[in-house]
Amino acid sequence: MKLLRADRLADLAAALAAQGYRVIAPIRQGRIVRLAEWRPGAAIETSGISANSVKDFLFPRSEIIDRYSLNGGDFVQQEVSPEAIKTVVLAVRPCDAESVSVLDTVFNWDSNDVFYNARREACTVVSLACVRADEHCFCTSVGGSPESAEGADAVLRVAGGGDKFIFEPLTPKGHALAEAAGGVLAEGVAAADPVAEIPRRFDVKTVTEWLNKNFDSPLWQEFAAACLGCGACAYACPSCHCFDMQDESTRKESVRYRNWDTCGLALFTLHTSGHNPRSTQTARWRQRVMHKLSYIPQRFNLTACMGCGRCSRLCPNGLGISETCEKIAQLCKANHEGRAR
Amino acid sequence: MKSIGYYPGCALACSGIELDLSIRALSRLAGVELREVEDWNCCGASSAHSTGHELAVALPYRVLALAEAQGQTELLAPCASCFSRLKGTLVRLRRNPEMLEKMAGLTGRPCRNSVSVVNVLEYLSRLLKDGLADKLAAPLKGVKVAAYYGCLLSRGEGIIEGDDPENPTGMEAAIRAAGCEVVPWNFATECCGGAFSLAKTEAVVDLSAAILGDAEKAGAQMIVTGCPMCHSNLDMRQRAVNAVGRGTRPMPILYLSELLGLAAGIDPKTIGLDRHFTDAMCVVGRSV
Amino acid sequence: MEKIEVQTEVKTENTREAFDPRLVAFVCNWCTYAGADLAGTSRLQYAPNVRIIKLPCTGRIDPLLVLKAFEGGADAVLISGCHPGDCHYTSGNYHARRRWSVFGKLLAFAGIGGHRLYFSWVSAAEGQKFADLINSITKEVLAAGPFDPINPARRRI
Amino acid sequence: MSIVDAIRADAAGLLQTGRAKLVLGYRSRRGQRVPILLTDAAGADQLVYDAECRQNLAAYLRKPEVRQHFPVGVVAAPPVMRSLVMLSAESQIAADAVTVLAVSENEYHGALDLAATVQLLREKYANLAPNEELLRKVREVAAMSEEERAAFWTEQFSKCTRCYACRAACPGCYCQWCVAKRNVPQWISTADLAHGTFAWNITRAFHHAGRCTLCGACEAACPQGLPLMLLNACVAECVEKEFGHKTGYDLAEKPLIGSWRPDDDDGFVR
Amino acid sequence: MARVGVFICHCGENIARTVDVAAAAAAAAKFPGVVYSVDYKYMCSDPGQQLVRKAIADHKLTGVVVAACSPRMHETTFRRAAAAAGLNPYLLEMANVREHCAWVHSDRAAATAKAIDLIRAMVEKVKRNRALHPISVPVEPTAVVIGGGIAGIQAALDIATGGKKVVLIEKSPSIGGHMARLSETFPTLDCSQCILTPRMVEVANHPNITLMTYSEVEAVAGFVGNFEVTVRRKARYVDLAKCTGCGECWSKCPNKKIPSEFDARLGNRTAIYRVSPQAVPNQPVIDAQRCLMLTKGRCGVCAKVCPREAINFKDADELVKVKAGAIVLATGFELWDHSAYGEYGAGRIADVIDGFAFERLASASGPTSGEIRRPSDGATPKTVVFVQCCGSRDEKAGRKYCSKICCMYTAKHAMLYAHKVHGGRAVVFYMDVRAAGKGYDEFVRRAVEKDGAEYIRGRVSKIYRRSDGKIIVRGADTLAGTPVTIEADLVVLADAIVPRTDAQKLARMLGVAYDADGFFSEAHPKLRPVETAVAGVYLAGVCQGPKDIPESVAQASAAAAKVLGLFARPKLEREPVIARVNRTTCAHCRACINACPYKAIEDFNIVDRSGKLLRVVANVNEGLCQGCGTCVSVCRSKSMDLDGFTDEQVYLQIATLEPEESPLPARSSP
Repeated sequence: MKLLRADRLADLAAALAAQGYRVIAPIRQGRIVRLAEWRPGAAIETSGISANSVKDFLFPRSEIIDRYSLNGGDFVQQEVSPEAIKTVVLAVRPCDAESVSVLDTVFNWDSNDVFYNARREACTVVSLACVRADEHCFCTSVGGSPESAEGADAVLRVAGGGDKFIFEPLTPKGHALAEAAGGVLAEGVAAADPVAEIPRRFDVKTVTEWLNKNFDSPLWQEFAAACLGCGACAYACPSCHCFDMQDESTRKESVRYRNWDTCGLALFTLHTSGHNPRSTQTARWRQRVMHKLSYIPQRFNLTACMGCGRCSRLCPNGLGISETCEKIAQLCKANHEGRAR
Repeated sequence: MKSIGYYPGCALACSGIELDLSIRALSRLAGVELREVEDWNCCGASSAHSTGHELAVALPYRVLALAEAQGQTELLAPCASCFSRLKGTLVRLRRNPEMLEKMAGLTGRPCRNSVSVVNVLEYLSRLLKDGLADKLAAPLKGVKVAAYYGCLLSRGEGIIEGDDPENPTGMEAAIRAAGCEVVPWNFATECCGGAFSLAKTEAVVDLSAAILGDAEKAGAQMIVTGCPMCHSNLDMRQRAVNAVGRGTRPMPILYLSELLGLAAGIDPKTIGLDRHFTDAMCVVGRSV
Repeated sequence: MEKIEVQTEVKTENTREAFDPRLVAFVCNWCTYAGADLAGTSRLQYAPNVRIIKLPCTGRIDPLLVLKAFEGGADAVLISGCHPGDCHYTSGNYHARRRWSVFGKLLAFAGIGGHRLYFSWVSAAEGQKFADLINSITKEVLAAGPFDPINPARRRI
Repeated sequence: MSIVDAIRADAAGLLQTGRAKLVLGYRSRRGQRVPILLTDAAGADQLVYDAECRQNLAAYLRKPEVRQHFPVGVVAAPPVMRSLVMLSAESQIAADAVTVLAVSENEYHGALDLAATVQLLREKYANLAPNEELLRKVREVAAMSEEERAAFWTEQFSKCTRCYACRAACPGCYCQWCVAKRNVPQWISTADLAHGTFAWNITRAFHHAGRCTLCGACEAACPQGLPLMLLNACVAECVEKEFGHKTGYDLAEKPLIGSWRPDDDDGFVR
Repeated sequence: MARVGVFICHCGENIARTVDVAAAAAAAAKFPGVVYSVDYKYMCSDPGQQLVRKAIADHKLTGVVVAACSPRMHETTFRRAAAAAGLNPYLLEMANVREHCAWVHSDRAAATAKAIDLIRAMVEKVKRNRALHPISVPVEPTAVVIGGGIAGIQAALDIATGGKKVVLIEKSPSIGGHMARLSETFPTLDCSQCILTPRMVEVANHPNITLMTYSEVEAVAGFVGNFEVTVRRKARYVDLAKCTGCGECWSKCPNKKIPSEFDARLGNRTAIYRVSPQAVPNQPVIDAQRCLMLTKGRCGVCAKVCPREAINFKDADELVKVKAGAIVLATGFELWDHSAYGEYGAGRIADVIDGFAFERLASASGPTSGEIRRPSDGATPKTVVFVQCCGSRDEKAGRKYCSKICCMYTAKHAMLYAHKVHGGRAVVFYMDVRAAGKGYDEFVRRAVEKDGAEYIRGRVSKIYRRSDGKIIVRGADTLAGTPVTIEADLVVLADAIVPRTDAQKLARMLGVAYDADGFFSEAHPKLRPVETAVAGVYLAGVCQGPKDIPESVAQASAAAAKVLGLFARPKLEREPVIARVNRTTCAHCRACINACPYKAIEDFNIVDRSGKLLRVVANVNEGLCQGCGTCVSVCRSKSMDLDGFTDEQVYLQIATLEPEESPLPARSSP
């Protein structure tokens, strides 16, 4: 089996960079850790979870999807080739790796999104199993686990009480990576350390059932009370994938961006008429929860929440998918007991 | 006001000693400690600025610096001339920081120019406000007084604050508080001849005569002033005025502090009322 | 026509060698625009780098206009109107002055100041002042060099 | 009685007497301090208060779901009190719409109406201690060369994802139609590329000139850790230095941008 | 899709010399949206305009850009041409390629490039221009004149004679103002009342003039053409309809020792009184502070003696609303109170008087029937000292300005004194003698040479009363360089002219600006000297700055002419460049309301059908808005926009100024 000394993670990055990979890894920037391009000398953070997710590199915040140039009076469409830079995303959390499968699905269910697929094709994901978790983690509640390998091309597992990693290639991409890593990875044997204990906060099935039945529940008012309507949770969410298109032009040319957008923002569903079908933050928060745990499950039979807990972690107002789900779960429990009696 | 810095200057040790005595007496009565600036020097008065500009600033500056260094925030300069030199310097330096630096170098004493300078009128009216007024039994009830300011206690932009230089009224409240009556007259701010007392006596005599004359015509029984120079000119020159035939009946010239002292029932001698050239004891019905 | 296009191509190439500053001027209709007219009628020569955008009053000049100009690659922006007290609308320029005092400091703090953002009062009588102003600004900007690529507001390529 | 007990008692009182139909306060969640919106006096014992309470609860007053519960009580530290006064001066809330549960780190001043709040601010909090650390950072940036500053901010803004958490967290950002939403014309590019993020962050800072109370909620809310307070502090400092303007001490306060004095700073004009 | 026409003018050689106009036209032809582009020798000539008109018709142009001289020169010309061709004039813009380009540059290539940029910017702008239509405001053809002095009287008479209605509002019980108090007037020495009284009577009798004396303006609302002035009619306690002015009442009034304001307190009046024998209206008024009946509730003699029962002690103030299209401010002046000068006796010396007091002494109808007697003892002064610039041109006293008329009336006083007191000595202290004006200097010379007034150039440093009653005046003769002391019997101070103390209150009501000294500010010091910056408000007389009678009268007539000009048309056409609010997006922060220099923005309540208040937003009053656009920039949500200079128009202008090859981002983030 392939081993990597814990203190040689950066060397792995260097080796891959040398092989022409753009290496993305969790790196501390000021008071937060972000997934960013690794540069020689930068330390890779293996504890905690990054503020942004793998999504940023498969489906960027702003992406140019069309381009026109002005020829005399009329516009001529230009060829826009998707940017497919050979990239490895190193030491991301299993929940992040899992999220990739959700993105794969939504960007390919009706038509195949060339931009997404090109980036995806060129991207290798190496996850790092969690030996520690914080109070916001809840992957186990949504069918994930701290050691899940889903969506990853290779997994790193902490071993030897944290002094080394086991490098486990899972896909051709993963193996290719191992090749590229070369000498940094040593052959050897080691037993993986126990992974983090993450309590189950709620049963996602129950929650989904409740959601399917309770679009009009008055409780949404209470669930969403503290929401001030920014896009922080959606933009940090590894699986949120809504976008909006905007054109920008100069004297000579014009481009069309695909920008992230979110149901959390009032403008999202605003009609030209001035009418807004989701006129309140309550309706918007409901949409967000419903989309993840009712609509997507119904359509694709998968849960669109990975339980990474980013929303809870960074929401200044204490909202989060888990908070809402826990409330719903308790509610169901109460009702159930009610009926039992 | 528990205590205040005190700068007597030269006059208060000699020609203007009554001012010193009466202020100390009143302060004692009012429970205010006068903390004399240690190692004070001459303010430069009328001679320094005719000698050299920087000297004229440096002398008062040193006094201010000392006061500041000795932890004083307010400095009482009873002598009108000292006051105008000190306050004048203070104001000038406030407007001209470079000068402040220069002075620090010149005297070797840095100074933030933080001390404020108080003149005798301001000081006395504060004493009155702070309770002295209640201690005044008015033995001088109804006495007609001409309030005489002269130049240094009425003029100087930024130096004299809160009073009309052309028509000052700063003294009147205090005089009334002493139970006296203020008579309207014309020469409250006329020049007494000031520092020419010895150099150009005839001028002083002429000017003083006019002041004394107008005061008498206005029906004043005494002239009250705050300035040692005015005092000495008006008090000392009455004989000379008589000599040139412009005499009036003897006109007692009192410091405002003396007047208040009397009103407060302090023994006339303690405040130096018996030290005047022109009999002043008469105002308390006695004579030297 | 060809000639011209060649000209513009060359002119707008912002390399230090052939640097031709682009100066956008937002001016009020009643004083500075008229001042610029006077410069014209007096045939005062000044650098051809300025492009004037006329607004009724400096009061109308929204900070967003300035950001937009920098976004589009202006090397410097000038805002000019009536002298205090002369505003055709009595106080538009006073409003502007306060606005710019704050916005100018903010922009400077964000990296746009010094030789990039200029404010002036030019009256309808000050044709000479206008000409001199444009010349001195152009000179300063020439010395400072192209704002690209450091211009933080610039649309990046 | 401890500060927290006092707040709980007053909150419950307000709700019971109907002086408030809703109380905005803070609760504790997984070690964090987060807002809580109480409509029932029974919940008052969840209320907490300490230095960790960073959200500016005045921001909630723009929410229709909250406005329908006017009058409301708001747990407010001095910066939040000032925001409330600012909102009233800008006619966003009626004088009788809020009762202020005025609190500071070490003192609770009771449930006050806005007028009393102004009184309190003027008497006790006229000069809030400046955040030395912040000012030091401002100096640092100001001391950089222009190129360094430009580079510094380009780097900082490059992290901005335009999620508008800063806007949502700020009580001053009550415009239903934020300039960032405007697209005819598109003043501020919606992409998260340099020009859009610069225009947005600078415009945000400028729009709070004379309105920002330096509560810090925007920076605390930013998921990308942008140093937004540097910009706010730069503006606030200029505003106070040049115009002696301090936000939120006067219910009849005139907007700083939108008023003028003939003797305003003229030094920067050629 | 826009169809823009571009017309580039050679202006003979003026533009063509430095700008390659053909190249510019060719370049413009390539701009998106441009369907027609041409250059021509003289675009402003008839054939040139014809070219524009024809192209508009032939090419169905939706917008026109004329690249020529400054719009200040020919915008109107070309907009008329466009209108003639059926195109809304506001769909035409001018690119200033002469003043801003051809005339200021020599490098032909650079100038041409710039010209093309300027044209491109205007093409982009004009594409977004909206058809605008002049705003017409109905005009109420009634003028309110505030102030019944000579200026107000003149303005009122001129407007009334022009056939329009006038409401003349006067604070005091009679019109006539200060001029009615003068004895004779310089430089002709004709009797003031003889020339003024007929005018006062004419005002009273004029069918077009409504006279409101003893009345004050309480509030002003509205805008040019449509003002609403609220006037407080103070209780007069005398029914003017019944009163015949017989005089029974005041001859019987027991309270006879009230110093008369009209006579500068040198004479007395009763509690029920007539301002002067020539008062208009010539009916009395009761001084409520002094009347025993009104203060103590007993007396009522006047009521008893009045044969017409005109006295009404129950009378009360009433508020009257007047609709007017224009307002003329003629509030006049006051004399500065010299008691602030301690060195001049602080106003305590009876025989130190001001100019008006002397006028009353010299006036045949005055308290001394024209004999010069000093107030203290009624003695005839043998020596009179006149002091000019008392409070004027004195920074310490807070007035740097020259009161302008003092030199002349002091000379007149000296002259009158010489005529009335033979062998008297008149001494005049002056800084400069400013006698510019027809016959003015001759007049002063006469005072000196014929009537022997002694002119001493210098300031007076002290004035006091010696115990023997002499007034001692101490000063300097700066020409001789010697101090002067004069033993006078009477001193006349030429006190500075200052605006009415309540003038600023009125100015604020109207939004009229006033200068540092409190005089009303004219719209332009040279070209609009009788207008204020507020449309429909005009100035007459000293309220705008010190003036003598003929100047006041001239300005009054000028103001009247302006008013008549405004009233000539039933409706008022205004440039449609005004601000508009987007009510959907307005957040009602009221920044614009506070910023608007014209108070043109107000709250607007949006209500539902049932009248329930939904939201409050800002609203622009089209009549008041002057189109500066300050509101647009203070609006954070961009809910305010300015027709003719909309955000979109300016935005596109700026966009066109980018370097041609300025690219858009090629790469996505990150």
